[in-house]
Amino acid sequence: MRTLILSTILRALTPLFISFALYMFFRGHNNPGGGFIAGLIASIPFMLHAMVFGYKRTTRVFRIRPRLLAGLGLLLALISGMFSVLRGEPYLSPVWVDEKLPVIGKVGTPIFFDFGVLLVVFGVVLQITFLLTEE
Amino acid sequence: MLFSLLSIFLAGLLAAFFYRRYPKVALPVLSLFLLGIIAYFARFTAPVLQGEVLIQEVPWINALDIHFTFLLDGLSLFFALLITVFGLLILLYSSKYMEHSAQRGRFVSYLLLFMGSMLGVVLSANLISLFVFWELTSFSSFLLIGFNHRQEASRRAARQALLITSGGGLALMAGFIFLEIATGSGYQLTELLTRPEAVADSGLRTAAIILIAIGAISKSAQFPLHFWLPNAMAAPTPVSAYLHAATMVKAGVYLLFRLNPLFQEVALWHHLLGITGALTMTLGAWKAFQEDDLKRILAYTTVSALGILFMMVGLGGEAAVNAAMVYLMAHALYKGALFLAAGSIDHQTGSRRISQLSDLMRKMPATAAAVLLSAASMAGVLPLLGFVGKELLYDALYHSGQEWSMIYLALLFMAGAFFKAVSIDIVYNALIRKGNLQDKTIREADVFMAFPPLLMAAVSLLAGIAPALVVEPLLKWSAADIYAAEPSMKLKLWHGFNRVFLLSVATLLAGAGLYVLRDRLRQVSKPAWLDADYWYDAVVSTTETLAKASTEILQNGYLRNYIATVILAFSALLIYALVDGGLGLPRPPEGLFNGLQIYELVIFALVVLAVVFLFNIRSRLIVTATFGIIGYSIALAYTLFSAPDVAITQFLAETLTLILLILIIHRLPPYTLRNTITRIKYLPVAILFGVLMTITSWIILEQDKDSALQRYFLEKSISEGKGQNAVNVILVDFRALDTLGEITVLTVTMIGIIALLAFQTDRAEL
Amino acid sequence: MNLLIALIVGILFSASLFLMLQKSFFKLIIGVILFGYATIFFLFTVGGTTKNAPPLISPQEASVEGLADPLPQALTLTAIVISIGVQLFVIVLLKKVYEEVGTEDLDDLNTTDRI
Amino acid sequence: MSDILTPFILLPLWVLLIAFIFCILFWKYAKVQAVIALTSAAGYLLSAVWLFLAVYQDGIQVVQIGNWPAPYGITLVADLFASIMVLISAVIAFAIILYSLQDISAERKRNGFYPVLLVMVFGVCGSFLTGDVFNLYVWFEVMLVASFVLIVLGNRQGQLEGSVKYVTLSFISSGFLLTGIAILYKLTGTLNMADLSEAIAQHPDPELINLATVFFLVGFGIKAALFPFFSWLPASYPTPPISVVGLMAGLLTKVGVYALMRFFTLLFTYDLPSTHSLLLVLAGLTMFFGVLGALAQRDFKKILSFHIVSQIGYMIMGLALFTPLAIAGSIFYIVHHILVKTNLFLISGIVKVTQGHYLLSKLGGVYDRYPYLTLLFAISAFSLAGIPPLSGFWGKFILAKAGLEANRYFIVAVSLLVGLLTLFSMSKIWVSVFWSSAPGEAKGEFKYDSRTLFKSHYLLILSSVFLTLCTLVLSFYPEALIALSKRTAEQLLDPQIYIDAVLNNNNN
Repeated sequence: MRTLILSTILRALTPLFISFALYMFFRGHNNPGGGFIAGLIASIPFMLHAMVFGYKRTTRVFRIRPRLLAGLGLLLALISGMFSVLRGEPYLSPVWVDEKLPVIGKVGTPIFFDFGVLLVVFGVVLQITFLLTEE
Repeated sequence: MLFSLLSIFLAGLLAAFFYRRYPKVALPVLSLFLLGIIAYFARFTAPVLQGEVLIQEVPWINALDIHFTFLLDGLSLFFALLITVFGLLILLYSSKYMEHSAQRGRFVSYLLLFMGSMLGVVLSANLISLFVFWELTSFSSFLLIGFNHRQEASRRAARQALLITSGGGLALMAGFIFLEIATGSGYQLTELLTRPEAVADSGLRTAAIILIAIGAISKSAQFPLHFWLPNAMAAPTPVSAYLHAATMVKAGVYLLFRLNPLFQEVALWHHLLGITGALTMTLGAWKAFQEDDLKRILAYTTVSALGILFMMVGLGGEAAVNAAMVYLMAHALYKGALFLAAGSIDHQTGSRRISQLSDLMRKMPATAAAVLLSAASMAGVLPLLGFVGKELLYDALYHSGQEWSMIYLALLFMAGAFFKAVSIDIVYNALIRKGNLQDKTIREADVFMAFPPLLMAAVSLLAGIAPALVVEPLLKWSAADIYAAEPSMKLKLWHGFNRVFLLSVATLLAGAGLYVLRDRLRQVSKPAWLDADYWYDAVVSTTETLAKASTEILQNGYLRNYIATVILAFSALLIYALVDGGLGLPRPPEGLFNGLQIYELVIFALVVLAVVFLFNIRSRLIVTATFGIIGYSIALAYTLFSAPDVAITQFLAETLTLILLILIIHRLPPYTLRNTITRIKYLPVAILFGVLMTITSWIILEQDKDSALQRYFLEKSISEGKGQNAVNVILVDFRALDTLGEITVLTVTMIGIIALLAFQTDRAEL
Repeated sequence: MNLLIALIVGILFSASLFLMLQKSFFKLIIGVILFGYATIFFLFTVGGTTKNAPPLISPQEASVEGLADPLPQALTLTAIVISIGVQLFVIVLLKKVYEEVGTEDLDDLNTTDRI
Repeated sequence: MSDILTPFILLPLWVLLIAFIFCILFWKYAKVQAVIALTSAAGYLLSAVWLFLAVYQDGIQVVQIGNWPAPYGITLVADLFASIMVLISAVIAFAIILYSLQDISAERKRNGFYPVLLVMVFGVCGSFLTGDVFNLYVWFEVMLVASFVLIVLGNRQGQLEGSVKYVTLSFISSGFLLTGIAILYKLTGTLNMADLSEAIAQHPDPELINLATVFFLVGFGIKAALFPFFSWLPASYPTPPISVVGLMAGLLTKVGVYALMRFFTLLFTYDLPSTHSLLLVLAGLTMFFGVLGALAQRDFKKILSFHIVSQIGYMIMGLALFTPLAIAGSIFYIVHHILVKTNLFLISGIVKVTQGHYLLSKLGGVYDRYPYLTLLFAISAFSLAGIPPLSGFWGKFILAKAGLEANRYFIVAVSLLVGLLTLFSMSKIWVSVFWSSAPGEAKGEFKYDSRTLFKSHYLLILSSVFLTLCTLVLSFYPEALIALSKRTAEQLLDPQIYIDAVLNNNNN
């Protein structure tokens, strides 16, 4: 009974947290926020899930291995800096797309870089939580 | 010359692989090879006897002015021939002596390594290349002394010899460097020797002399570092004959000879070497007299003989050097022969204690003949080379007129008497006496073993009878190189009935007397502390005790002591920096509360309260909660000081840490009551550290900051970084590399935690 | 003002060190984390303690005078994240040590230093 | 110009980071990870050689990360010293990865051994190349966290206990560094090392800079294992498997030494008499107490660990003497030490394979049974002890010469004495492990003879042979490295070259 309520709440909360995390992420370049903060916020519902229901149930819901997310995030951050090298500028030089997109704002490699940060934080925190709740 | 050295080293390397497998081929090939080397050096005799000096330069390390410079004059040629000829004889001898050793390949290899190194020492004219070879002789000697490495005594002796000679070597190196600094000669001997005045002017001469003397003393087994040599008798006998009688131990003497022109005007040089030599000579002779083991007797007489050579260098002057040179030759011959003969005796009879030997004249006639002649030469009996040498020694001392010469003479007389007593002992008891070996079947040694000592003894005799023909030509030039003047040596067997001859006769009589009194004199009790080995052991064990004690203090296993050490050392440095820099506290705190708002005080109060709470609680949960309060207060402070990003991050990070702490906290055991004293023992350290950090941060915070970077970031944030949040722009753009490192750290942490939690603990024995 | 901050820094350092010098591994960890806080807080304050002027630039205003120094804030952020990593690691280490060795008393954790 | 130069400096870093990421992506496949690790180690070695050649021929290479001009952005700088260090770290990393293929258990390989090893080298390499003090801190942390993981990987009791000490003291050291960086930033308003060098030289109050100096000295001192900050090293190094210890012994403390040398040649040279005299005292104490620690031990790995401490003293001695020859000596010594010390650890691991122990009292008989192993050990051990003409001798010789030229007789005497004690300690290992008979020999406790040992553990031996060959080249042909070290020392002692390279690189 208790778990049912909790799982319903969590199911409702999850998209909320993720949208909030994305909001924090995209506003990060202009206002307080950014990859690290967003990554932590996004991981909260899953952390709660794992702590309440345990490792097995969470991993059934959450299919992808968190450590893969972390690896991919790192890869994304690494690669986002290489565009400039192709253009003959030093590593990690920002490359921006001229047009502005709605909602997101300007798009450029620093945004990808920050998204890499988000993925790493998200993956790392989840991986640790999952491991700790495994027993 | 470099080529000859390299070929010897190469031969050594090959011998390690092939000698054991193909002894039938390897021995003749090696012998021929060494004959070739001897011939190569012999070829230079003609020009050197004309007074020519040959020099070969091969560049090595330009950056340090270290090169292979080889010099062939009378002195080096003499030694080179000595080394190579003896080397060949020893090789032949040991081919039989070591016949059954499983590691004879290694043995030959080490022997050749030594031979090459020793040749390098005597040929080098660059101090550092000389030093390199010098240390290599020590090292190969280490390998050879420890050849019977399954015996504790061998291992100990080898290590002792290595430590003593290498320790002396380090002093020698320092001395060489001083010489270079003094003269700027780039370590070149040829240049160095021409500039004694530069050495004198530099003020480094005393240090250089002492350091070089320490090197020579350790290598040539002089008192008080002489004890390694008798112990080195643990080596196989051919090694003792070659390294520890004929060649390596003479390296120290060679060095003194070589550098003599540089220092021959200096009183310290004379006194230091003279007194050391005289002491060693007397001590060695006395110790030799005490021994029963043939090899140890020979070892101590070697120590004593080396002392004589040191003493003569110390005496100085052409006559002394001439005498030393002849004596050196005589000693090499008789001592090499005696050692080899001792080895043969040991090999054939199974003993080398004189008290257990007898009848060898009949059982092993060839070896016995070698012993007889060599012992006679050692005793200085007419007409052997030993006699010529001894006469010259007496003569030089008698006529020198130096202040110490009469004392030296008296001591030499004593030492000579002991030598004679020892010789009588060996000849009578081992060769002539009818004793317990009488009825045993003992065979003469193999021809390979009998021939080399006999040859050496024969040369002793030949050279004694006609010294002017056999040895004078080369020795004359060798000696001349030592005193850097025209050769003045004139050798004769017979100088007529003069006082010196009377002295010789008196020595012989005294020796006979000593022999008669032998048993009584040997009973004189010897306290342990008179034994140099005792001191060696004491030094070693003291070092080890000291090491243990200091390590137990420094590395005591208590983490808090380590932390306290680090913090205290840090505090000391910081206090020094504060006091030395005259950094008092900043201006009196009148403006202290300017702009202070209530929030700040609240935060401050929160932190202080939390800290106070931390100090005296027993429950982990409360500690955790208190810790949380501190973390959140700090987050609050960040908010207050215009850092929303930092504040959010701190807040989230703190929360994450707390969750994790709580997740694992319930698994830990309850706190046990702790002793209050251990709890507060370190409180002063903590307070000191806190006070210092307060002062430091206050001083620093009062400083003005250059705000060029601040302005740059704020101004370029929008235009170049396309973002309004300057902090975020710095993180993902201006200093993105930091952030890349940061997320790498996070990823590694993740792997670490996986490793900690998922790993099935490895319980195998580490 | 600066004195107050300096005092906070000093007190934090003191407290962290005191905790580190106890026998309990748990307290050691709290001490280590506090040590990090103290350092990072000091790093932050060298940027100055500007109030109500976060380094958020509005595109309309050209002037950036008076805004807080963003660089120490960025450095602080990086440092916080890095020390979070280390903190997580040591906390799990504590758990593992207790599981494996059965104690969290640091005095029982010194076999590796025995001669 | 910078667009062409970019890959030179970043290539080694990229290679390692990409390899790290791919190891995570192929987490379940230890074999794939091994291939990635070996390939990337080779790639790292090649790129390090390339970087070194570029620096050697064209002078200091600089890249302004993100195209932000110095001192605003982060600058990566490869001068001679940095590129030598990168090169030697690549040599070691390659040898270690080769060794680890046969040394490390499958369970460890499945739990992230390779990625962590690679990322540690990544951190080391970054620390060498960075030209920014805060960035240096970040690299240090990358390296340290990776080394924490490597130390505990395996979860043995000793590993856990050792890691507690290691982690705590490392954390304190990082705290000091961060505080020092904060102070420097407050006093000078910059983080770029070249810019800092100028700012410090012009700073009106050197007394204030002194405060920062203390923080850096202690911070780096802990990392470099100087006296009295070294206790963490002997407590933790002997605990993990040989591949890990070998790498740490070779590289980690040397990063601390590198940082000390960088800071005390580029930044803190405003008050040489006091700072460098202090360093000299610390150097002497470090070498002396380190070697005493080694003498007290009875375990192969512990003896070697204490020798690391002792040898650090020599490197700092060169820095403290602060003459061109002395600094050159330090650089030579670092390179020699990294090769030799790593190799000694590798050999101790091979000895352990034969008899299953590290305790001297339980070992023996290697001399008779494994002549080639004996030869490998002899070369490295007696090189460490300074027997000429092996490489250690040249290092000690140069330092002694420099010390005597500078009239610092006492430190030279200490260094020579410590050399003798090192020989004492090495000969102890030699005598008990190699010469004396093994206690279990009669019972046939040797698992292998020389031939089967090679057959079953050829990678261990090959990597040791590789390092031994490097040592031999250094020994018999030291000319190249000594000349290079001298050039490097001149570069280090003239900070203006570095400053110009970094700050005037903005426009082109």
